[in-house]
Amino acid sequence: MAYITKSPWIIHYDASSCNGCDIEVLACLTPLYDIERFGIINTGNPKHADVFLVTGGVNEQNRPVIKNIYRQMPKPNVVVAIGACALSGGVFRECYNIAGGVDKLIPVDVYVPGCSAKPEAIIDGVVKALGILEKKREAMKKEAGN
Amino acid sequence: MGKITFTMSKRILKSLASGPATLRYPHEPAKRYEASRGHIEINIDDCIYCGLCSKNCPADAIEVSKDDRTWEIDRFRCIICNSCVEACPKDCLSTSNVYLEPVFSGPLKDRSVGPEPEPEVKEE
Amino acid sequence: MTIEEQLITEITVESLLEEVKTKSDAGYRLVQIGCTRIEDAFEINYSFEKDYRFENLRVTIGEDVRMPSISDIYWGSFIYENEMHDLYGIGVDGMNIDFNGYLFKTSIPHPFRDAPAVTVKKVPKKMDEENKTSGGEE
Amino acid sequence: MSFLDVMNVYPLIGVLLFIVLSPLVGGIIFGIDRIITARMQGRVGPPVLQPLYDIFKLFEKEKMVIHESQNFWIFGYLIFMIITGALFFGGSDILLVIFALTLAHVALILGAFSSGSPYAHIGAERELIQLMAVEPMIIIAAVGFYEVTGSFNTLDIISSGSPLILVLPGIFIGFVYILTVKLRKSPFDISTSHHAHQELVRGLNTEFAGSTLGMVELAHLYETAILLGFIFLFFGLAAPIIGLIVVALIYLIEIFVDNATSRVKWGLMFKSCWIVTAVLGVVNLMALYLI
Amino acid sequence: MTGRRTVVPFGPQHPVLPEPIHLDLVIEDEKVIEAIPSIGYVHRGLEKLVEKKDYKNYVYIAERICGICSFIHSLGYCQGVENIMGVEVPERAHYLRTIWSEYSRMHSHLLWMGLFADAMGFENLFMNCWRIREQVLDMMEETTGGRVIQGSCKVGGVRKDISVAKLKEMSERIEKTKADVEEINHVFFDDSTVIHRTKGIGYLSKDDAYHLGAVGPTARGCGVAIDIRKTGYAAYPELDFEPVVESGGDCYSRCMVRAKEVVQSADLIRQAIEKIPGGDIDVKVKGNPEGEYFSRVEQPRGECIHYLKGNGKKFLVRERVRTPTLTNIPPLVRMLAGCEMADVPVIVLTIDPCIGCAER
Amino acid sequence: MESIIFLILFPLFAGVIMLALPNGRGRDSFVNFAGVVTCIGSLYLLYEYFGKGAQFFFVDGTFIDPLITVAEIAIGLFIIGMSLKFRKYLIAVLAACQMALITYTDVVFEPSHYAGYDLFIDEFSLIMTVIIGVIGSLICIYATGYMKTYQEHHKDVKDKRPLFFFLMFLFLSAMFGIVFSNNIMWLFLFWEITTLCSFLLIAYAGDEISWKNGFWALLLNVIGGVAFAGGIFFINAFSSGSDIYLNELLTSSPGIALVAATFIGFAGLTKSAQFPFSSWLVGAMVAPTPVSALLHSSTMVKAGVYVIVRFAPVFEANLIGIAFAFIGAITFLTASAIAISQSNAKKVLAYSTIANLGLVVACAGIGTEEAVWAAILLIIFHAVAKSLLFLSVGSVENQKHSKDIEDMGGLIAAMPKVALMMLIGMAGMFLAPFGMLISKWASIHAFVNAIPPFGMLLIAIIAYGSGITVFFWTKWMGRILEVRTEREPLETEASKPEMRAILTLGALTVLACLIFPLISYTMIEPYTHTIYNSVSPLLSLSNEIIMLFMVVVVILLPVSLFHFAKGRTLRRQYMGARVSEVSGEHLRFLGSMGVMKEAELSNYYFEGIFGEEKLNRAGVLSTILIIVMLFALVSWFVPLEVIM
Ligand code: NFV
Ligand code: SF4
Ligand code: SF4
Ligand code: SF4
Repeated sequence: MAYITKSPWIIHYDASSCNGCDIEVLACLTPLYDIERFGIINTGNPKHADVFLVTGGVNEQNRPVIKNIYRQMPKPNVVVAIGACALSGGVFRECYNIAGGVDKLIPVDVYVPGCSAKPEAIIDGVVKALGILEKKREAMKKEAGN
Repeated sequence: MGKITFTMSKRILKSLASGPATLRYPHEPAKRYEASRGHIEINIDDCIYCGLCSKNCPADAIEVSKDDRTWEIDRFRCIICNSCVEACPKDCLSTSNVYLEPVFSGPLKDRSVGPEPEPEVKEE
Repeated sequence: MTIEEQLITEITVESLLEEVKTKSDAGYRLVQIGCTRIEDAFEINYSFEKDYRFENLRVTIGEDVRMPSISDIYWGSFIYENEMHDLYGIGVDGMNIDFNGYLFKTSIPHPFRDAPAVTVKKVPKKMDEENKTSGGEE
Repeated sequence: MSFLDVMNVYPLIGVLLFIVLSPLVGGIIFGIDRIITARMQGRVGPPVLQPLYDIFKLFEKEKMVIHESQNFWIFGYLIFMIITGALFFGGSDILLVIFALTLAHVALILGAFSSGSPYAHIGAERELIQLMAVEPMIIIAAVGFYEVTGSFNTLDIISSGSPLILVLPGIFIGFVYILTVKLRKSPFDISTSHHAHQELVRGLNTEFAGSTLGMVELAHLYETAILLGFIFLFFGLAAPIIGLIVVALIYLIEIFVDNATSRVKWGLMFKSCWIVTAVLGVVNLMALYLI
Repeated sequence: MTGRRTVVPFGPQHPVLPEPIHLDLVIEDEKVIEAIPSIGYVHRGLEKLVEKKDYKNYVYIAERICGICSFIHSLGYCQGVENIMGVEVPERAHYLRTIWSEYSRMHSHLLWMGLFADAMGFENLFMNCWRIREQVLDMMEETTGGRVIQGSCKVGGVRKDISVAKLKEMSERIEKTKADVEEINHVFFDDSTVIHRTKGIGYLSKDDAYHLGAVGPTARGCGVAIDIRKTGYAAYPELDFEPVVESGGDCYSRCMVRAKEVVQSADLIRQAIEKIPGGDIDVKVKGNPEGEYFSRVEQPRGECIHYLKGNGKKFLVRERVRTPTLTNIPPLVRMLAGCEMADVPVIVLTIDPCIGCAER
Repeated sequence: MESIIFLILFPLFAGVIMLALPNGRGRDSFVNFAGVVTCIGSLYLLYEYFGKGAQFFFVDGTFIDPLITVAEIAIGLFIIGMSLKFRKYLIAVLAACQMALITYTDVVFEPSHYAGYDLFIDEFSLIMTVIIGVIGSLICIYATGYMKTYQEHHKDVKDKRPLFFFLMFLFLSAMFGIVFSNNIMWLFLFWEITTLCSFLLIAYAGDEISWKNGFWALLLNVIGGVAFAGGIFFINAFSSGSDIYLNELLTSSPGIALVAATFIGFAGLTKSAQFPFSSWLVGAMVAPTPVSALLHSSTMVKAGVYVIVRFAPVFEANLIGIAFAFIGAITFLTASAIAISQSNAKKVLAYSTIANLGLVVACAGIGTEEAVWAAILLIIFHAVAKSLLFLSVGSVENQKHSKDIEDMGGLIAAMPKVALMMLIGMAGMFLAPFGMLISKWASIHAFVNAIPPFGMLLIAIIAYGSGITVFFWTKWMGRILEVRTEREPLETEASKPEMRAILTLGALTVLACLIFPLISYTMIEPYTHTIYNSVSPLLSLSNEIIMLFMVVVVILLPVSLFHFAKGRTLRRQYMGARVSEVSGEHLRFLGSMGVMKEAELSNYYFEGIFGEEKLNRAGVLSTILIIVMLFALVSWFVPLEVIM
């Protein structure tokens, strides 16, 4: 098994969420949910991160930011979109400044529905993402082999 | 300044003594209350396709088609606000306290198709 | 039910600075500046408070009138004035900190400038399929 | 001393053990550290081997850099950290150990500088402040050892007849004080920290990704082994069991302090380290003449 | 001599900022010479949605202005509509709103205390604050069904009632929470390293605070006693409390205000539970709003204004939310001048910025 | 002996010829020629006297001694004349005092009466010779290129290059004279020549500030000169005249030697810019860079420490020595600390020079065998590394028109060769396993055995100082390495002569690190063994092997670059995830209010803590206090012995 699934470090970006999902992501780090059990650390730095948690939808200003973070994450990496806003724009879908869900901009690997997404659901989402990480790592290895 | 106080020590010792407060999810079941809003369910049998739920949905997540007898919800849009449940005249919608599983691809739409209308209704 | 009296005084653009100065001298704090689009004009409310007395100065201006900044009197007013500029496209002269339209950078400029649409158009459903691309643009 | 001394078997075993074991031991120490920290915070915490998983993972990742030269410096950091440890556990001159340690750190700092990133830059500057803050104490500790044992060689120091701590209590405490800086523990984790949240993102380490960061972490494991070994010198073979216990205890105290304090600002860190060095270290040195 | 300046792009993505804002920090050594904040990364433009959602359903949007102060936003909005339409809300609903408001305040303040501790690099304290916060969230979820987005307020009253037994249980549990909070507060007040990071940092004078428009704990920490709860909405007129005011004007004082307010909130909840009358929890609201009103409520971060204007149609003409964070930004700009690099996160957090609110 | 005299006289004559040559290729070639000859001469000397121990030569003084007196008076008159012209009356008075003392001594005691060995050579002189000969002439060669660009850039400076080169070579000649003189009267003449030359060279640019700093240097050096003359007077007045010879003096009665050493050592303090006299060296930075390099790495200041180290055995284990050691240590600490707050590269070099000389003085003050050994090593490493640094900074200055460290950001990309040489120089200054650090290590070893508890205090000072050293050097190195965008290197980084000198010095720095054990065995240890009558080797083999091993690792490490260049993804710096762009050498990001901002980076300077003025004051006051105590000690204890 690739070690990457044992030590997925996350970076979290609040695109234009209402903070609801945002603080639930943070809550996952805290004693009640403690995702460090899975070796997860919130790095806050794209260059160290393996899992990109995005909450909130894409808007005019954060478009380059999201892309930038994604680009600066070394492979293999996965993107987890959290909450209705990040999935589709949610309740703000019709706002003039919201362009929609995160998958409009970067490929999303796991979608966590909810408004706000429950911490348990976020944990599920990250755990699911690990499987994808492993696959991506294998693919990378193969590519390097060729 | 000057003196160094370790005011946190008592709390730390307590934490050590009382053990972690962690809910060991997923080994333990998730925390759920009766009132928790997890996702919207429909008892399609009772639905009359009046569309009130759709009209009252702030996220435009519901699509009702009287002709096809379908009731469709876009799970990616739904904000689980309960508005549709309150609006439904037939009380056929309900909010379950089980949250939805994450998925690998979107959009996630649940379509319910109602039963063939009963003949007597047709007659009217 | 009414929680509190809310006084609204209509004034003109010309007397704005003077009136604001009076408020400031009387020890009021600036609570907010907010605009509303009404048919063919903008209504700008300057709200003040002192000892829980909530008072408003209201200026109604035409579409292309520029407003004077009150940031000389209330230093913190720049935040509202920039907002007014960015969202309503109302020019404000003499702001102490001018964000040049970058306080709220919106996808459409001055989104609140136009009067509200009379009919409410429902966004067509099934739109997400066609808009969805997977993969970054870079 | 002759050429043969260098080739002596005991030091060689020490060196080999150090190179092979310290990542493992260091990893487990860090793992336990993380678990205890988590428990102190009311959490469960990661598996014991987590720090090692982290390092393995880092080597699995894409090699992303700003300039290649970055890796060169970091590789140098790792190599010199290993050399430092080899010198230390090989029983050679402790001043050389200290200077090699400084060299290793300078390589790390230059690696951060060479990335040209604002955060790494500030992290590097802060790391330099830390280096400047702790250097005097370490040198004074070495001189303290010399004053008591008459030798600068770690081999002689460790085999001194009585535990050095009996005559060097001030230096011991002073050294433990700066150990917090060296271990990157709160309240002195100003240049980079194990925790994510930092005004400097990851400070010094901001621009190191993948295996580069892996090397940094690995070197840190080695460094921890060296530092704990340094503490052990205060007891030496005269009181090995007590020494080990105290080393463990000191580490526990560091964890506790890490958990019980907020990060302080550079000024306080710097000044307090120097003052502690002066008050405990220098005074202890002078006191050696009185007894 | 050429410049010795270092320019640091601080944010929008930055680990100490849970939300995106950015600052261009110009520093010399570790001293901040210039700090220009900029926002706009979370701007959604939801105020415009009043033109699309009818006034009753808009409350779902209003409560999603922010997931931290969600409940009070819905309260502020509903109160505004009720005022325009002259709806009398039942007493019990007032009390329930008050209870949830105070829970919301507790959860927001505890969240802030955690983040604040984290900004100082005090991880353990962060964890402990959030651990206590979970108790509050539990009570929220049990009574409303949502942890952070409660969705229990509506025009004309509230959606959910709380049973008598439950209320009793809550008043017991709140005592426990209060005790935990008091224990943690001790750390914030007395720990030497915390004091090192907060005392004298980010000073704002009383006059400045008042004239720059500071509100909430930011103002109260400078000795300006503004607390909109004193204007007497919901059930506050019947409850006994005095605004918490500290006169230090620095981060320490602001922290103190919030820490004390958590305890105060617990107290208010207890009082409200004691006094809560029986009866209906909502009234039927008919017709459409016509008129305007500035609905003022005290959010955790201070005075929040929902300005509503209707013209007799189903859709309001204008809703404008002036949130406390927005008005606290000018004071923040003042406080940042001349601080140290390490103080930046502490000072930024000390106004408890909620960008979701500020930008809508 | 002929080669010695040749070395003293050849640069002198070469200089005189240069005075007559016009600018242009011819003069440049002649400078090169003279430089090469001097260099070869010094190497030949090394070859000739290598392993021979101390050799003394008798010179017939009947003809030379009057000449020396005349020359001394001439220098004195010149100084007095200059200072009267510029209304520096204090200097004039002091110079007059000094002249009076010397003339009085000459006339009344007739020291030349005692025939002794006027010239000599031993391992220490030999080391100094090689330093002066090789580095000095490299600097002169470098100067041909540098001065051309300098004059082009500084149109307002009058072109006095013939004079310039004359003075440079005169300087070398005087330096040779200093290290070969056994007769202290001779030594004094050469000493005065360096004072004069440095004064003229510092004032080269001819503007107000140059004159001011030149006179300041002159003043402080004249103070030293007076002390020197006082020392000579004392020797003549209180002891048998034979003590005027260095070798006799060192072995004469401790009282005499100590007093003489104090006076002459004091002069050494002024010349080697120790606190409280350090300010002249900093001021001297107004001079063209080759001058700084010459004055501060291989000559002038080295003359100061040379005499102190010569007297080191006298200082062993007594309070006067300790006082000197403290002056050195305080200088080391204070000057290093001040260097932190400086961003002018030359000033950093200046302060670091002062600091390193402080370390040498401290070692000399301790005066044990080990200490002297460390001091000599320090002198060697400092000379190569520091001259390398000065010359590189000079070349960067010519390219970038700035001496500011902040303008050297990313230099490694723009001027890779020069930058690399600078890095080597800096590594040589403070990093294990390079030069200076070995010496620092040695000095700590030496101090632990000094008179308690002073040794411990000295160590504490060194410990703090070494932390500080790491700080200011590393941040500078970091600045050079800080490449933010890809950049094409400059086509020509420096003129050919400049490059030649820099590369040679770079190679020498590395070489010195590699062969220092050899130097130690064959030259330094024989010297200390003769002086201290001991035999034990000072450097243990195992440590040497370790150091060599480390040097080899450092040299081999860059090979790893090839590995690291493979399979990399290049990404821009983390900018808070903001929009950023690269254009040329600028890295910009989207700032507030929509403007693109440059991501500037600068080092830390901590003016508040390490401010120049504040620390200077502290350093000056404390060392003045020590000097006062020093003379109190001398007048308290010593006369008793002397009279007996
Ligand atoms: N408290 C609060 Fe809000 C509101 N209104 C505000 O700034 O948090 Ni999200
Ligand atoms: S999904 Fe809901 S809770 Fe999450 S960010 Fe969007 S509005 Fe907020
Ligand atoms: S719960 Fe709310 S968002 Fe979801 S379908 Fe019902 S009304 Fe729409
Ligand atoms: S409101 Fe109820 S009955 Fe009407 S369409 Fe919706 S689910 Fe069916």
